[in-house]
Amino acid sequence: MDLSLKYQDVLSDNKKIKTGGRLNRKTDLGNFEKTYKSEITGIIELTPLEKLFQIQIIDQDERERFSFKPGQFLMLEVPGFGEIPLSISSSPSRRGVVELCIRKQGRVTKFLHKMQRGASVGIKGPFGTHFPMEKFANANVLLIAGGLGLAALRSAIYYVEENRNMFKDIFIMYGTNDPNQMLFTYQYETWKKTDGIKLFTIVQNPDKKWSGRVGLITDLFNEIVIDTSNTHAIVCGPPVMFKFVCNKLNDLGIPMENMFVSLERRMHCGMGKCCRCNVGSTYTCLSGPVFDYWTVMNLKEAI
Amino acid sequence: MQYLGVELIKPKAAFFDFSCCEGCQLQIANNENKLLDFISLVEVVNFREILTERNNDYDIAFIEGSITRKDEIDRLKKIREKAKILVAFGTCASFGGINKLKNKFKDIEWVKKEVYGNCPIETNDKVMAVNEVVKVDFYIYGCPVNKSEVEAIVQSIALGREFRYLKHPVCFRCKEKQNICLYEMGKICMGPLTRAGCGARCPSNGNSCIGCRGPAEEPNIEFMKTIMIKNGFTERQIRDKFELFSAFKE
Amino acid sequence: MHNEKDYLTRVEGHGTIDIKVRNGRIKKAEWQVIETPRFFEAMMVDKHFDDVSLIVSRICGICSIAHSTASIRATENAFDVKISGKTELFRRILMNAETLQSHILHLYFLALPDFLGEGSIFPIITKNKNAAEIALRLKKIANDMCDVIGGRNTHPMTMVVGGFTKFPSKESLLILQKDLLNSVPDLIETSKIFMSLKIPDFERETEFVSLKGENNYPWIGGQLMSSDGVLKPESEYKKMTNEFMSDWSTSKLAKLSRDSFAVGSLARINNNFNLLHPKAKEICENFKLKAICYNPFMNNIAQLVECFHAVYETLELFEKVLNMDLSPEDIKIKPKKGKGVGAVEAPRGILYHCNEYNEEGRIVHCDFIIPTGQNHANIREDLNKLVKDYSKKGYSDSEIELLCQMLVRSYDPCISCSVH
Amino acid sequence: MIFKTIDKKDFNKFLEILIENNSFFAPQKIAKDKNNKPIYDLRLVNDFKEIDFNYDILKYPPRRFFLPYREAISSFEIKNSSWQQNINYETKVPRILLGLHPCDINSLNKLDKVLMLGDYPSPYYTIRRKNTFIIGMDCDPKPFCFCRSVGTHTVQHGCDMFLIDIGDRYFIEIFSNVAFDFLKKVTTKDITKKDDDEYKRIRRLKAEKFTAKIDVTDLTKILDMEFQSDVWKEWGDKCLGCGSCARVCPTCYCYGIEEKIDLKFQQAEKLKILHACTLIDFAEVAGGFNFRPERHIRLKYRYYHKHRGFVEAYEESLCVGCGRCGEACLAGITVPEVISSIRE
Ligand SMILES: Cc1cc2nc3c(=O)[nH]c(=O)nc-3n(C[C@H](O)[C@H](O)[C@H](O)COP(=O)(O)OP(=O)(O)OC[C@H]3O[C@@H](n4cnc5c(N)ncnc54)[C@H](O)[C@@H]3O)c2cc1C
Ligand code: SF4
Ligand code: SF4
Ligand code: SF4
Repeated sequence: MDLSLKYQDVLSDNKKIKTGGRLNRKTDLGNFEKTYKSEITGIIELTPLEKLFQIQIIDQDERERFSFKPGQFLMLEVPGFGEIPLSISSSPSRRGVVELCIRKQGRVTKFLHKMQRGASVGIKGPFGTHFPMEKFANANVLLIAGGLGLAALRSAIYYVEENRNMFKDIFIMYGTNDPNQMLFTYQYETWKKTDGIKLFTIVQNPDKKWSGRVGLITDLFNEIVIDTSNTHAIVCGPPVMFKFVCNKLNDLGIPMENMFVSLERRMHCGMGKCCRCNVGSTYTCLSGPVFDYWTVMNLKEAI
Repeated sequence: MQYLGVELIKPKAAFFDFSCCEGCQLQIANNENKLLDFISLVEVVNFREILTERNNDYDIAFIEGSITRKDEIDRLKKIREKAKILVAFGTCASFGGINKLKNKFKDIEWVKKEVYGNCPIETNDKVMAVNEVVKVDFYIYGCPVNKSEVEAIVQSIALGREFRYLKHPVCFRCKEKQNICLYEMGKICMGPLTRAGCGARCPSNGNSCIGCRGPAEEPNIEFMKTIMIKNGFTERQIRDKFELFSAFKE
Repeated sequence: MHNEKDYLTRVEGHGTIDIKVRNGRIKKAEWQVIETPRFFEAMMVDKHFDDVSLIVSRICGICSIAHSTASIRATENAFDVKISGKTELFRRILMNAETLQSHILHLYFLALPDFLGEGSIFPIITKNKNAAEIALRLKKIANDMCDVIGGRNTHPMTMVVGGFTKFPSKESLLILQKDLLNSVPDLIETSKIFMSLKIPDFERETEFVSLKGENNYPWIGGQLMSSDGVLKPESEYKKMTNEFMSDWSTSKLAKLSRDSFAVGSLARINNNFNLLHPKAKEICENFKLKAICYNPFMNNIAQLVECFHAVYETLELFEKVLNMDLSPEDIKIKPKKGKGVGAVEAPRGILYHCNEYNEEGRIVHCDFIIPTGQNHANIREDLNKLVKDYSKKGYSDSEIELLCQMLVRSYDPCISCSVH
Repeated sequence: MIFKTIDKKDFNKFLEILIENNSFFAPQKIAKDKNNKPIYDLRLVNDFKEIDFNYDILKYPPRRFFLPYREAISSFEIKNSSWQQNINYETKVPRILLGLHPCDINSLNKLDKVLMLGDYPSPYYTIRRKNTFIIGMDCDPKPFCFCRSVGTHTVQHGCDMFLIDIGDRYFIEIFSNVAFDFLKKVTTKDITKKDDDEYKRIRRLKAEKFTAKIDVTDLTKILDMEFQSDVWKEWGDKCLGCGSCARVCPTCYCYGIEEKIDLKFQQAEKLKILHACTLIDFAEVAGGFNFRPERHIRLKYRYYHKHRGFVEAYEESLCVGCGRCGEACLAGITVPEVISSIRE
């Protein structure tokens, strides 16, 4: 008598169920671990600690299918070193190329800073929630960043630039500790030129060359006049910063539901499997990284 | 050599032995499968146990053994001056190791007499770990060191990346191997306090972890002692385990 | 004064050959042992018997299994513990494995470079990759055996007083058995390599001390014998060693019927020639090695012979253990006041551990006598004669210096061990 | 559901055939503890005689058959500044597991929700899960079992067949078509009124035997209220940060990734290693910042994930009440005690 189990080919069954060609990691088993092989096409040194990497997916088909929304992140793989979450810094409308602003910190990032143009890395994604730009239509928008937070905010800036007519007044506020930590300084002029975008920068510890504002980012609120009844805000930066900024905004009359922040936690997968990114017990990678501030207030451990 | 287009470093390495059993050096010769690859990672310029030529130009000095005599102190200081990176290689170098058991005796004259009778012999009163004499840049724990860990560490140097130790205790790995906990078998074990990275070798072979790799990050020593006592072990037995490699501060 | 550059290389531990030159000619070469003492005998006082073998194994990284085995045997003798046949077989396998690993290390890494005029194994790796690979393969199988049975190739932890904490699985033993069988051609190749080398011509009559085998080649326990006809029980080891100190050595020295004696592979073979495995005897014939051989350089060949013996004996032992139930045994030890001696044949010669315990099973006093310690005096005498003989033959100073080094190395001294 | 009964003699024969034709794991005696009490776990069976039906609890959870402690999830071949990724999702399958208790089967159902049924299903898990045939067995509650409190003491789905010992026969609950087809090859009987009564009697008996329990009423809210409670600090002082609890837990699935390069710099391997939230580096990020720097905070998080976060997401807790973590914890930290200390 033969009672042997038959092997069930789960992978091809899964493929058969799919209709149409569009592959998706969210439902397609076979794509789970696949990382899109990409080439570093350009490297721009922003500060001694941060570099901007331009990265292009090599396979044309994969490249065309790749699209993202502002605030989303991807997982960047450097074989042998690790896979790390990074916010996408470039414009969502620019197809095929992503820009990542990367700070030299640990294993993967230090090696990345040594890598040259032409080398290959892998990307998975995009993952996570995004800044709900559509919701901001016909409203004032505050884009507030501290330090490296500008990396995540930059794609939202591109979005408002490119869809200027969708929004009312737009304010960009950016603060760092030192003037030499300022990122993307070469773009400030272009931003300012876009009709009605107001840019404010501020530093805590000015050097001799600095002629701009000095102080904390919250000081900037003394300078702006907005109709808080119709304003949305995005706040990116270290937790201490967005805690202060959001409370200030709330005092000014903006509901917490209209403020959006991006949280950072340790991550190993981006797909809600490794559990390392839990805030309290909510996945940052699935329910975040973009949360409205009301949700954050209700999360234990978030700030 | 290159990795993903990034040029790698090939450091010159020198091995020096002080008072010890030289078992750690032996581990390097012991990883037969990978030995040839390993020695292509570094240029070995000084390795007394298997090499005659000596070259005093080196980047990394691996110091094996603990320091017990005046001339050893001088020799170590000279090495420190030359080396860019000084590595304490093994438990003896990192903590003093087994050799430090000698320090528990207050009367050094009695010690000499116990071993050498009335013959004169030169020794320092105290056995020291390497960092009690010179600055140490990196530690490789283990009695003996774990070969694959040594390889990973040297490879990290070549890649120019920092090596990170596991921070958790041995138990975590022991459970992964699905061992039956030694406490359940009525034996004492240092696993809950000792730094993992050895693959839980001793408990997996049915013998207690003796803590040769020193403490894990933030070990809960205080409560572990309470647990040991609750499991029926005496203060004396507990001290035996804690002092074996002089790696745990009590 | 102890200078770095003085140390003899490619030996385990620190020793120097002090060369006395008069009128531009080598007059005398003196063996000196300058290793720093670690005082193990003192450290052991008050230690519980559970920890004793783990501590003494740290006397030496190369022969840690021999130290553990001797120590455990001493403790078992002190407590009157009987061990099972299975334990006995596995301990023998481990001793064979350690002998193989240590001898291969010595033959290829430490001795061979001398014969080929190289400074280390590294140039041999590039010039004669085949030899290097053979060496690594043979070492690997020996280390694998120690790993699987002892739990680790250095400082084993499965061996405890009364038996083993864990026996290896049948699957892992079968893999080892297969690897071991496959290593025979490598051994034969090794013997060809050594056949092609010129062993220096030198003899000095001396006394050889070892264990006396009864039915098997001796590894663990039994009577103590010398080639001058002394025979003593294990417990009277002190009468075999008569330890003394001298100003040229931090290690203790030994003597018996003469001023010095030799232990090690050559001593074992000289004293137990008939107990060698037939395959090992064949190798003796090839190299014209007959008992009693007085050429210390032939110790290298004696080691090679023992490698053959180790492999063939282990294969036979594997047949036996594979037919046994390998589940762990219950080990219950009752300590008692008393003293016990354990003598084993470490790769470098006979090793004694003597442990004296109190009622709680803690050490009151102990004593370890290391093979190299017993050899030091003999090495010194040999060097003396070697310089005289070869000066007479008209050899140059540098040639004599190299021969002196080779002579010391052929004893495969384990100096840190001798100055424990 | 389809029920049958089978004579033990026939069932044993059935097993013999299964063992012969498949890779088959069943409870075996693996060691004895200091009181000479045997310890059991699943091991590969080559011969029917090796199975020990007297087992009480499986020492380690069957999770490892689906979610191994460590596995290589992909590898890279490095060529100059480029590389090629190789992924192999297939693993040693199919296989049969015998003797899983309800808690263990329910633990797999919970894992299914995260790893197979939600977004981004894991192929590694799914393939193993779909290719493992599970024969569950009823159990006798031990003093540390509190599965009844979390509703995992019975099986609704998640295995192929489930056995209840009713004297000289087994009462079989058949869950899968494969099991149904297999059983066609041996003699089984339809259930009778008598079997029915016996089944109910045994259920009742079992329900009375539970001694350990936790009260889950409004637990999510109570946990939120007690977030800053000093009770956590007290438990944290005891916790050794060893992660043994997560190692023996049938539902823990957190992991870390470690990448390795071979000594020739030609191959890189990506290893997935199950982690534990009580370990010091669980939430540590680049630069050394640690989101959960203290032991009590990490231990607290373990309870928040299991008894609050998971409940919020799936309306059930991530604990099946098997009590293994409490048994494995040298510090004696058990779920019932922690939960009741929070409720007080
Ligand atoms: C949603 C999100 C967006 C991010 N965007 C950016 C960005 O645009 N630019 C930028 O420079 N950095 C960003 N970070 C932080 C970045 O991920 C870490 O700096 C990076 O993981 C450090 O990796 P490492 O290997 O160099 O450091 P190591 O300290 O060596 O880290 C080892 C591993 O730990 C994990 N890890 C360590 N730190 C973090 C961290 N802060 N966040 C998540 N995982 C971590 C990773 O898996 C990493 O591989 C972002 C993090 C998150 C969660
Ligand atoms: S045996 Fe030791 S290392 Fe293993 S779990 Fe128990 S205490 Fe921890
Ligand atoms: S709760 Fe217990 S088992 Fe878990 S980490 Fe703490 S001490 Fe270890
Ligand atoms: S938390 Fe503890 S009791 Fe709950 S499922 Fe995990 S191990 Fe079992």
